Amino acid sequence: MNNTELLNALECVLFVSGEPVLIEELCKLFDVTMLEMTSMLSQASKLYEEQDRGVLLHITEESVQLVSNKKYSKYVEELLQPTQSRTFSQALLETLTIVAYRQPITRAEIDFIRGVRSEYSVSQLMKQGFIKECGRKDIVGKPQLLCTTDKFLRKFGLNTLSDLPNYDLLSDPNRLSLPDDDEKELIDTV
Amino acid sequence: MNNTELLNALECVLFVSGEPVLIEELCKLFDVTMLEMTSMLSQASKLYEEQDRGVLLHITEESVQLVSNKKYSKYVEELLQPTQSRTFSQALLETLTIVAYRQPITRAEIDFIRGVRSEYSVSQLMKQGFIKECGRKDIVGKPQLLCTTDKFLRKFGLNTLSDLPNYDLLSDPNRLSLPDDDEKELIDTV
Amino acid sequence: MMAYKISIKQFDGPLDLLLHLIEKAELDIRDVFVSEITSQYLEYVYSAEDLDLDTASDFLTMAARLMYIKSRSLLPKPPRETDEEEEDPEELLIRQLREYKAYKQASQMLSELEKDASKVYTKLPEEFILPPKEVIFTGGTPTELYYAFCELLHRAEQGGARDNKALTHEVTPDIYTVRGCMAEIRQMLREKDGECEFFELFEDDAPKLKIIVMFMALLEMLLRQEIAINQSKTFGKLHIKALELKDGEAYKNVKMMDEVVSDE
Repeated sequence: MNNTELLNALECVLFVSGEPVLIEELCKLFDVTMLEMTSMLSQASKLYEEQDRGVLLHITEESVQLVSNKKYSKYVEELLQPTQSRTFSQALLETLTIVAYRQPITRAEIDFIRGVRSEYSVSQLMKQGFIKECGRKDIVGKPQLLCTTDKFLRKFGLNTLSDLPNYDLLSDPNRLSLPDDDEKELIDTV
Repeated sequence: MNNTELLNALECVLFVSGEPVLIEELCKLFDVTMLEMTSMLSQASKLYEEQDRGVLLHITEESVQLVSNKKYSKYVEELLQPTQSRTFSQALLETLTIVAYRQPITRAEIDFIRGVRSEYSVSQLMKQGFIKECGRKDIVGKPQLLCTTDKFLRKFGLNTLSDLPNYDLLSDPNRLSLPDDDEKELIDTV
Repeated sequence: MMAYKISIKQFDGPLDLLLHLIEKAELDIRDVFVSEITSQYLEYVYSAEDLDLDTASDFLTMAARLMYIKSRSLLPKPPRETDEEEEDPEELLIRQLREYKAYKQASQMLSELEKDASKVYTKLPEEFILPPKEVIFTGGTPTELYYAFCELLHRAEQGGARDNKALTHEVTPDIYTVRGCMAEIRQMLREKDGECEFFELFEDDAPKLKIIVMFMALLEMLLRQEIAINQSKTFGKLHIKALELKDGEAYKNVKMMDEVVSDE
């Protein structure tokens, strides 16, 4: 058995084993000395690394194991647990936008502006980390106040909330109308 | 991502998965077309074989799996003493053979060819995942149509059904008009 | 005749047994009915010790078929029917035997394949600690957000299309009531000759709650046709116009939105 064959056979048994295999056992299996085996292993390990192989050899003093190359872990993660990609639904986008411009805001206030219940949208946005609780409003029932998160800014490529189009104008809590014509010009140039 | 990187990443995900991975999923993962992926896979498979690697790719129409090279099985068996999975009984094997060559097929048709009822064999093969229902035959009673699975191909080391010995001859439902001697010759030459 | 005892269980059905007998006699399948095979089969089945109910019926059915074929050969052939719908039972059995034999042989080849493939090993999946599953939202730009907000404000201006049932809590009628706001609006409209802009209804620094209740009041009035709301153009300002302003007394027995809610 030549060197290449031995390395291939080694790959085979390490693959099937999955777990660390004692170098001592490998010596017995292939009828080579400890010295020969360790030198062969380190040689193989270097080769795997140089080639950026999907699997690498993890060698300790006692044992050796075939392990996945962490360079490709994002593919592994994606395969084993694919991220779902979704577009923002109209409901989510509306709810998020209200929180963004009008934070801190209660759910009832969001409901009022949207004219429909926003319970599901709010819980989804919280779950996905785009909005969070930021205190309680000091009125009857002490409702939760909601505001956007850092993740929200990153997702929309903003440095700060005031980077939102027409932020100063639209964040005014008293405002329930569209900008008038003069204001609109400002917006169209955004 | 170049070709080499992709092949390395592929090795990595197949190693981690251990089980067969759907080619469709790999396409999504690496953002390539089905055609690109199958050509890449067969290219990689050839490469592994040429190098007599310890692991090979077992590719079927649906999926791909990293498997050990049987060339080195004696080392695997010596080191790890893996438990051999039990072999099929004659009844199971006959039933499976008939489904393999004559799919899609109803249980009544299997019964007719074998001359006995195959109820138990069919249910066992289904339970073990070697055959599955693949529709209903459009005749009175709408009987279940049976066909083999991806697992069947793997178990018998096949890439596709047409790799079955004498596939063209035995899959032909009209084959029975052949005279005995011709048939005998054909089969005996396998 | 039965020089050796074999178990019927070792045969996978009557066709298997027939094939075995044919092979033992070194016969061609076609010659099965001119040979001793039929009587051998019958003898075998009737003397089998382990013929139980589960396996018996298939073997006995075959025995009946064989006897029927045998009896046909002894009797003069009936005149042939013009349409040959029924296959000759002898032909049919020969066909079945051939077919069965072909797949039986194929199954032996499959067995070899399996034996070979069993030298191939796979490995168990790695244990991979995964981060919590994430949903990646695609799309979503600041401009989209902006337009969504404009759309909302637009809807807010349109007002009437609201589903008011959605408004559930936090309307604190202790401070502002729909009734009170309706009175305010009526007063404003009277002062302004029956017409005013939506935003003239509030002071500049009116608390949000007041705006909300004002809005509800407007909706009530719209519903009761006290006022009309119109807009000169899309995204334009909202004009409120008095139609038939009523006295507060007119709604004595009617529940306003906030009152409905607080009763629940």
